[in-house]
Amino acid sequence: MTLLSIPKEKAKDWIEGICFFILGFIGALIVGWFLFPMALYSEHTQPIDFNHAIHLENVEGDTLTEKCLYCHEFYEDGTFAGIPRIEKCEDCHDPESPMGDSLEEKKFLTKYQAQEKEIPWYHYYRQPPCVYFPHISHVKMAKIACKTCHGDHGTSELLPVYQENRISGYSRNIWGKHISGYKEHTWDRMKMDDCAECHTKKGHEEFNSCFTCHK
Amino acid sequence: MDSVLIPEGVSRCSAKKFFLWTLPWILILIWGAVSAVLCLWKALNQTNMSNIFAFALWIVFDLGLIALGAGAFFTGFLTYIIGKKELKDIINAAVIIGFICYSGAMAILGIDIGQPLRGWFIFWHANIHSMLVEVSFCITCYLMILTIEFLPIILENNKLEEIKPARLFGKNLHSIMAIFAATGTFLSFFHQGSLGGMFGVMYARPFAARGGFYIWPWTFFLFILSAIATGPCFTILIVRITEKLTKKKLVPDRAIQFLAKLSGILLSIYIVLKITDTVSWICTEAHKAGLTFMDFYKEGPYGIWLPITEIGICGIIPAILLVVPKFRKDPKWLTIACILNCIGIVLNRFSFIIVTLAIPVLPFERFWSYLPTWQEWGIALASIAYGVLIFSLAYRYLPVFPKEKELNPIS
Amino acid sequence: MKHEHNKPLHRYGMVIDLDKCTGCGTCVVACASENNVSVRPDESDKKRFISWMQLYMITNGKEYPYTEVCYIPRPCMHCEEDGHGNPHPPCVSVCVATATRVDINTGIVSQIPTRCIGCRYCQAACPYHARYFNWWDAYFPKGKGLERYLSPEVSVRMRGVVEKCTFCHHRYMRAKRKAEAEGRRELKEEEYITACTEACPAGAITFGDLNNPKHKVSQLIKSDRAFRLLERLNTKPKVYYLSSKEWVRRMADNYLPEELKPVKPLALRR
Amino acid sequence: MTPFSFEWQWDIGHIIFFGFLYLVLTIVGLGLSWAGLKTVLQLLGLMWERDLEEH
Repeated sequence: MTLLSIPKEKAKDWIEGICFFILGFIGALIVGWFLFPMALYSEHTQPIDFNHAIHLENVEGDTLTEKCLYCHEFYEDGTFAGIPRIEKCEDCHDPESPMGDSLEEKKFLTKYQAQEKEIPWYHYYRQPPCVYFPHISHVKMAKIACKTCHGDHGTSELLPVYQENRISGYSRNIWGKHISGYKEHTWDRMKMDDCAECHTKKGHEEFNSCFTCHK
Repeated sequence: MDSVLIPEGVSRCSAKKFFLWTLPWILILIWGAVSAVLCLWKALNQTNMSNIFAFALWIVFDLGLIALGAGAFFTGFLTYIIGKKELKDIINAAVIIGFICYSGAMAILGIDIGQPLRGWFIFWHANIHSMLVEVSFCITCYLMILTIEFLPIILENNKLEEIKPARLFGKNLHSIMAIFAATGTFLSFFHQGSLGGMFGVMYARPFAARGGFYIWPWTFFLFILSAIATGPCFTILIVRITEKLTKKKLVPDRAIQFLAKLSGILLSIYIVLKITDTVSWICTEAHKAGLTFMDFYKEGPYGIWLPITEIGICGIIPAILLVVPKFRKDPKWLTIACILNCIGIVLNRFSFIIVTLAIPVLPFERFWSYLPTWQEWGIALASIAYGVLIFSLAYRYLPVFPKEKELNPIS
Repeated sequence: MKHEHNKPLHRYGMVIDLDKCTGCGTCVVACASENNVSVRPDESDKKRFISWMQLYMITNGKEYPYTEVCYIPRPCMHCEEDGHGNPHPPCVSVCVATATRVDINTGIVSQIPTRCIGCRYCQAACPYHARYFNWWDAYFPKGKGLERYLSPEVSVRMRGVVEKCTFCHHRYMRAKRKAEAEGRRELKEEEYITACTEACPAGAITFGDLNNPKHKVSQLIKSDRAFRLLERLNTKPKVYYLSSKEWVRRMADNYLPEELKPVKPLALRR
Repeated sequence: MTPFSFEWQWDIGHIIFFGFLYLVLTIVGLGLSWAGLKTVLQLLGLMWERDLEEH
């Protein structure tokens, strides 16, 4: 007795059943891939639409890393500045003579610089408070390019919308763009496994010791 | 009222009477639920556990329940693998008791850990060198198997049997029970052992530390042996209580006698080994740590009465009662032996948990006392109330005792 | 894990001179403020409080005027063996979720609060009571600005997890960061010391690498006055104590009655 | 933990430990599926038999 011996009057039920299954399957995919991420992440636009590409052209530096370090600098004790404060911007941007006629620059000069107010950036790459990440060990000692972890962020013309996990409060860049956790590039995700993967690949398994990255 | 659910050919008390019987147990369950909510919501400061008594009443209940629940795996092993036919009359009861003990213990553990939401870390980030990981792996898997073993019994219920898929599924599941029983035996064997190992490997705690064989300290083997020696006794005890309450004979004597005899033999071997272990521990581990036997029993209420009661009164005496046929065949002596045996094993677990932590190792550390709060008692006792309820429900609505009809014909 | 059985590169350790210790408690306070240790409205509950560095007071039990007192500050011992010959402390092998390990770079016993599930097995395994459970949510008195004084270098622990002394590991990372900014990989002896070492007004605490014979700690532990707590358990602590008093050294361990020979005064070599 | 996790080590302990865990889970899973599948087949089989009888 095989499935082929299904009587004709039963065949209609089978077709209906299969249709319902396909519909349900597609429905589940829509929920999982689109509706769930929408519900999970809240979206915020940055206070200023910063153009990394233009800045990269105009700062000094021989290599790309050096250019990045012009603004995202290291302090003397080796700590990393992260997103620069407005005094760093003031090195170049003068309220008397703006560098261009961009609206975003005007916004910076009037809204923040004139009032001596820090720009409330959203941090795409801020790790949870239990994580310790020394940029200097990676950039200076291991000579890893910024792109390896941050992707094309440094050459982008527009800032992406900041997405925050409503439950954990962390940026979506940490979990990764794909809700499934799928990873194509080194910069797609910033989870513990990604740190460990790179450490292992580079033959530094001793850095997979817990206290290397946890505090 | 609920007569459609009651198995055919047996008599049960009225629904009202049954409800009145469950009422006190339900009240205890509510007490437990309130405690559980408090502990989960306000954290473990609701208990009297402390940095000194990191394990306390709950772990005693956990280990006690799991040891007493060992009847399930051992009886299952004897029934399905060895093929002891007479045990078919008691296997259902043993499985249900096992299920109750394990699920109750798991529920307590879920509240006992500080971050219950991280419970899955045990599996995902497992440290395979930890005995507790072995315990968790085995208990979780074994609870699954106990559920599978329990399922066909549930599906044999009058009403559920009318549903054809359920009936067929139950029968099919039952037909491959030997596979599950074998897996369960393997799992249960290892976690009973690793529960003992958990304490034996605390090498810096001289009261618990033991030498051993390869990676297993002697407590590993002693815990297995004591569990299989006591588990059947607990099953007998529960059957006895059920018989007393229902005023019926439920299990033929040959099943009970077989288990009792086996229990007696195992208990005798265990007691001999336990005494050997204690003596060798005094001479090696304790001696090396600079401590004499009496140093362990001078703090607070944890006096020398503990080992005397555990090994002597609740070990040697029940072993004799169970081994000598004259006593074993007398229902009164059998019951006393079972009770003593169960108390003995709980005392053994109690000493390993509480006394290990209570006696300070640092010479200048003071002794701290510990008394559980009502929240701790609530959760601990709720596990018993839960067990009574499940077993009562099972007895009322499921054909737990296959020989009940035969032994109690309705005139 | 692969490196677990290898010897760590460095073995940071501590020597506490009990002859110098006055029992002032500065190390305790310095440790708590350095490491964001939560306080409670009632700190007198010593069974459930948190103090990575705990101060014990012991006496020789004699009547006045022969009474002598000694204070023993007790951080985590950062043991090297579990007492059974295995190359990890008693607490590490028992941890279910790999939340505590021996750091291969420093020999420090790490504790990761975000990994800890709060089973407290490690507390049961530690004979020194060096591990503390968070029985309450972290509490920093509100409206008094204490939150603003939290160190960003040490994460604040949540309730339901175990925490312990880390030899101020963040200070090691800080020193390493600075060294790397200067293009060095190795640290100098004085670059990395714990908060208690720095704070001790009597200079009773010395900190350094036991693997480095040039470090002061490696020389101090060879002293006749040196001993460790519960040495018989064979947990090989990396915290050493110095005392010239025989009764103090005796109090550090358990002895069988036949081993209690008359106390022999130790000749002080100064 | 799976062999793809960075915490995984190819040592005897991990292989034995997780080998047994996954083996047990497989046995439980296969056992349940077998019973389920047999039930479904029995149900379908009985149905067809009845249908055939009617024809």
